[in-house]
Amino acid sequence: MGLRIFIIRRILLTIPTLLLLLTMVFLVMRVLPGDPVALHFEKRATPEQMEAMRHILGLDKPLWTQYFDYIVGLVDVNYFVTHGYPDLGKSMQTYEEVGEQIFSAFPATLELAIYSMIIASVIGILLGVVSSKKYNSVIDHLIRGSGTVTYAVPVFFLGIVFQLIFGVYLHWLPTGLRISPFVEPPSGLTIYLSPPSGGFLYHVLLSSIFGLVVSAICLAILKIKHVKFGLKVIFISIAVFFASWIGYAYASWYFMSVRQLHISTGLYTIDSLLEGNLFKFVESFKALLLPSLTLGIILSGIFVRLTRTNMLETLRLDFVTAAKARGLKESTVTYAYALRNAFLPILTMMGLQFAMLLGGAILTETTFSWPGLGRYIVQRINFRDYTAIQGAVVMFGLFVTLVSLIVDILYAYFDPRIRL
Amino acid sequence: MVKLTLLEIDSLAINYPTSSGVVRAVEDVSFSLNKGETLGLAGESGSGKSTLGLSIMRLVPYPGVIVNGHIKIDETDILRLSEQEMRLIRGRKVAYIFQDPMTSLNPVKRISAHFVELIRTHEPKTPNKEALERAKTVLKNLGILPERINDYPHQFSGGMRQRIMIGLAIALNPDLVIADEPTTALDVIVQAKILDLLENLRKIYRMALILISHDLSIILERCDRIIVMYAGHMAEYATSLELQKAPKHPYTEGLLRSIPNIELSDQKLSAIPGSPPNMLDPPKGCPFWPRCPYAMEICRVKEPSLIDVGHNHLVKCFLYYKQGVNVE
Amino acid sequence: MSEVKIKRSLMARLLPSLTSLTKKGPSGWMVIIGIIIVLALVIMTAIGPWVTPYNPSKSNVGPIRAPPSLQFPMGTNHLGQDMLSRTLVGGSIMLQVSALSVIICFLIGVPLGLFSSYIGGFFDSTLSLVIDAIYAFPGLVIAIAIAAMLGPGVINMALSIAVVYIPSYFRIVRSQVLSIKELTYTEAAKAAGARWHTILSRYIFPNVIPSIMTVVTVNFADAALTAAGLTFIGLGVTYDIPDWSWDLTNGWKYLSSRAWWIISFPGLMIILLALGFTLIGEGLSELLNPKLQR
Amino acid sequence: MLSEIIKVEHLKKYFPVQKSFLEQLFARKMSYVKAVDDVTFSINKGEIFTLAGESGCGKTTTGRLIVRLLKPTSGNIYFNGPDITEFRGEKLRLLRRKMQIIFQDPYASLNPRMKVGSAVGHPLEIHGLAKGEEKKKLVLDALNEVGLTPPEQFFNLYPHQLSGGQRQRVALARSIILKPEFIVADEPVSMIDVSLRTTIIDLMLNFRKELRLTYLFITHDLAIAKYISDRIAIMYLGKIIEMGNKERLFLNPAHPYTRALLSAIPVPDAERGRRKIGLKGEVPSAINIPIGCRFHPRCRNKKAECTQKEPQLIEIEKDHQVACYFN
Repeated sequence: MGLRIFIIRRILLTIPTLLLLLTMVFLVMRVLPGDPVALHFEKRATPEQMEAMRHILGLDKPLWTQYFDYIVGLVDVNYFVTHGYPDLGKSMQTYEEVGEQIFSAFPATLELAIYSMIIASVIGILLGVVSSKKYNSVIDHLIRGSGTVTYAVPVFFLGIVFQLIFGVYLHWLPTGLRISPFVEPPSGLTIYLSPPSGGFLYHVLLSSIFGLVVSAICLAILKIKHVKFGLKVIFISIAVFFASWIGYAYASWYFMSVRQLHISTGLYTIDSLLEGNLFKFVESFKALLLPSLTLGIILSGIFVRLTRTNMLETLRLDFVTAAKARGLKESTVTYAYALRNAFLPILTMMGLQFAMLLGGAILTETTFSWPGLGRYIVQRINFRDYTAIQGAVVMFGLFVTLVSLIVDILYAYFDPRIRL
Repeated sequence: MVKLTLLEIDSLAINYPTSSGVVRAVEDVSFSLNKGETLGLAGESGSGKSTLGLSIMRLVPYPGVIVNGHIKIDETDILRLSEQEMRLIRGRKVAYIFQDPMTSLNPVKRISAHFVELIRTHEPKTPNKEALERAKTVLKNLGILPERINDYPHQFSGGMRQRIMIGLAIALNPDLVIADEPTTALDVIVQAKILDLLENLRKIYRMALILISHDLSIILERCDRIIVMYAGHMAEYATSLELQKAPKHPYTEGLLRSIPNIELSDQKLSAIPGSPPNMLDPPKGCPFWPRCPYAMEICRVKEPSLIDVGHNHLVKCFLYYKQGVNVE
Repeated sequence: MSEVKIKRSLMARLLPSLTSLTKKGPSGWMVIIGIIIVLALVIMTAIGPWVTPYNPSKSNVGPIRAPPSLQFPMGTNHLGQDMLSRTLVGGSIMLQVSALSVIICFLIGVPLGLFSSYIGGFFDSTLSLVIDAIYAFPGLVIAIAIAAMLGPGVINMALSIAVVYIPSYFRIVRSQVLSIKELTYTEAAKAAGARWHTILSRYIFPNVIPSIMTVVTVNFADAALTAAGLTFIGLGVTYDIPDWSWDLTNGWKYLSSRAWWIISFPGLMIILLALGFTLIGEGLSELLNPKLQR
Repeated sequence: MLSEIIKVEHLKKYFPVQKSFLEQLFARKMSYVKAVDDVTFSINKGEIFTLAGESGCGKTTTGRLIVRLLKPTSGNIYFNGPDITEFRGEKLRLLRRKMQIIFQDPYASLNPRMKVGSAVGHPLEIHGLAKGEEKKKLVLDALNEVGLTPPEQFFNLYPHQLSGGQRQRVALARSIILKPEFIVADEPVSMIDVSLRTTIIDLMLNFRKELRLTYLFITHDLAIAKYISDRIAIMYLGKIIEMGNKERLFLNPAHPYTRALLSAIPVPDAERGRRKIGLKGEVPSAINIPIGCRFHPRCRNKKAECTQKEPQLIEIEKDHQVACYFN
């Protein structure tokens, strides 16, 4: 009950946060000294050419209008639905849609981020727990020391070393790209729907039956949750009926015209599994291994320290001693009591570290020629392509905001105290 | 009536090695406790009373180590038990109640989980449902609505949480309950309620109780026997009546004279001069001599040992040595 | 004259506190080792130009990409420059950039945090919101965006890094001030009639310094790493002056030639520099963590 | 009366329930913690007046309001005649020389980065009263008076080198160095070891005589209150429910809450088992104070009017007032 209200409130809170974020990006890119167009051409263009460029990009409009266009472009749902990506303007270099380029680069970054996060948290939390349990022993000092060293290693240096060892010398693993250029990228799951039978009436009938079923399920759920039967419930069930009816009708019409359903995540390891192609899975996994290990190991240092400190603090709390005094098993005390509580601040920090991970991802992607958002931004910097840079920065911002939203909801889920 | 010894502690010593030196938190403590008896451990902060209490559970906090002595529960020396065997004593034979009820329950677990976990750890064959029922009965005895068993700790007030802690302590009907300042964090009215509850339950379940407190009034009111601790040492050990009527150790004497009594008017209080010793650098000889009005030459040089002044009244003070003691 | 006095009293204060660190267990040793590493690197960079065997910027002093030998103990790079000479002096830009950015951060973040939290109210809430938003943002992305706008150069690099880390200072100062404000000694000063600036300067600020120190050291490490990262993606100093990250980047470009020495030595130097500061920072934060003290 | 040094009239302090900045934007309405809810009393010159009650009853907040560390929501505070509620700037600073406060926690009330000497001397510096050697002499005198002897030895120590009792003495020295007329002592001994409490209390009693000080003593410990004070007020949920001369109040407690409170206090006596008067339930939250008498949900002998109208303090004998319909 409390959790739901918390989630709704937290989601509402992201709106001002996002607005703030977008404004700040706008301020940095437009208000900071330095004219993007002049910087882009690096004095190699005539004033007329530059003026024309400004006109194409809308930079000749007043600042307020630019700001308005920029925000509207981002929240334009219609544009998003028809194009499949938001309106982030046109690239100064290629005159292509920045949104499209970014959306095609993003899954690569997401995949890298997810895998390295998993590696970092598994290594970090495991070693952190061990270290705190063996406080002030040789093991503790070793773990702590290696964690500190990891923190001091530039991520691209580790990447280069990995490339040198596993790629150049040993030839075990690929040192770049998401999948070998000779292999077709995995396509994901494709479901071929049987050609539609029956006529118009058939569809109407089918969709209304579907609507009835859904609203019946909805009523049953309300009944289980002890909601009193009244006008509100009737209204809800009617709304549900119409919604599912229209939805089903639309879907069946859509599938009739498409006749195949395509499910693809953009994450090669998952798509290849969906496709059922183990070879592609192995290939993409091998390509992913070095970059995600690089990033994961670098980040694990922070996780070790975080886990260790929080565990040490928690292990001293009364309820841990109290649990021991009740004769609970050592493992129960460590994991269900200490780690479960120490995990909450770790979770918060994980959210913040995610931002750091994305920073590291830029360097890792550059090192491994990983075609993600990070490499995109670096390439565009070389062309001084400011619309693209701005778009990529916004995308990073959205991603971070989403992650922090998820983290906060998870936090509330794990900590009963916050749901007050 | 046959008195059965439940707990026997013999020349116990506990050290905390720190980076700035060794703190001798508990030194040369010996006493025994019979079944069903109540014993009070009185002392100021840093007197080692909590360390002593925790050592009976073998839970002396890091970096403390028991360097000497025996702790016997029902004739078994618990210092020789394996961690696994010791675990089965904690909570089942000896239970512990902590000072701060706000922090001694796991904030992310429901009350029911605390109970079920405890019961099923010690009686693994108990089905979940039965454990839950037993927990509800315990709550009812504590004056808490059994429906609230599915609440989280933060939904209870301090007094209620301390009741729950007591419930967890008595749930398996242990032989000994150690209550470490169980009411210090609570207001007086709640304090009285909690202490009454503890006393009643103790009588019903026939448990022995060790009550640790800095407040001598509480201990005098509630305990049969008292140990007064000073700087890790047992200064005095006596029945509460005798301790109040005829305190032997100068520290006990001073302590009793510095406690205000609400029942008396025009009471004259006097303080013990000086302050408790720095445990990293305690005075040589008797730790109390710098504050003692009767300090003699010998007190600065030699540490007195516990002597019996009759009726199992023990005191660690040179004033009660029969003949002169040789100064080495 | 007074300067000498100040110096003397500083030394008198620092030396005993350094020796007392050795008694504080591993955390104290971490701080000491960190200080030694950092000092050694700073001294090496400072006296480097006088002790290099070759001119670090001169090409073709030896064969191209020669492996380590007696003549070139760290080998040569693709331009035939001596790696040992370059390594000896290559820290100057990173040190400059990180020191500069730390100074900027300190000068902006600390006063901002002090005043904002002491004043409180709407100003504080709004500012914290903005700062938190920057803090939650990927630091390198901000640094890249700003560095891309400002163009290359030591000062620009320092500025773009500073923007990333000002929030850390602000946040730590703010949280410290808020907790110190709760302690009654500031109230006692207020009750004694002290003016707000007296309270800030004599009661609050001196107690914030220790936590700022940990941020400063961690910030040094982060700034050095960020500077290296910026150079790596081409936003650093663009002309060829001896610089560890520049050399590392070049080594990477010729990775397939298996010239491990071109990347290893500059890379290890960067690690050493960041490690020195991290050790100090981590040691200090453990020593100062009130939850771990008993 | 001229001999009144402090007079407090209808003092109220409501704290808004803290919410984060963004939460405030979505909050439906503000709720308040009514920490002090209409308190009226006066303290005579030279007397020790005690505010006693359980935690959260508003006694500390009242003390802080009087020394103007907090701003009252409404009500008036008079000090030596004039209304000081609205004092600010220089006027307030001058007032602060006359009234001081001692805090509960001796570990938090001294700046860890200030040596004992400068901590005690700082008030003199703030008000520009003494400098250099003169200041040092005054500080040494003050340290001497609080029993930190030899004072020269303590002058250059940092607080962390002192014990709790010694720190509280330093705080005491700091509070008397300006020669104030009135001191609020907020639980000054509750965090000090039992064997040292009496020393601090005795020092306070000495200063009353020597410096003709007046104290507002705040405590949860009625046994200490009985030992030290002349008059006592018992607070419950932000309001005084019983007030009067010490002897009368302890001999003849009239409010059911006072009776329960008194019976609950442990007595250093092993012989007699005392009967404790239990109270049902717990103190309600100060956000939602019960209507009528705020004690009625826990009272054994409440009647209809208790749940409707709040009883006011009425005199039941000379210098003894109770807010209860049963007297």
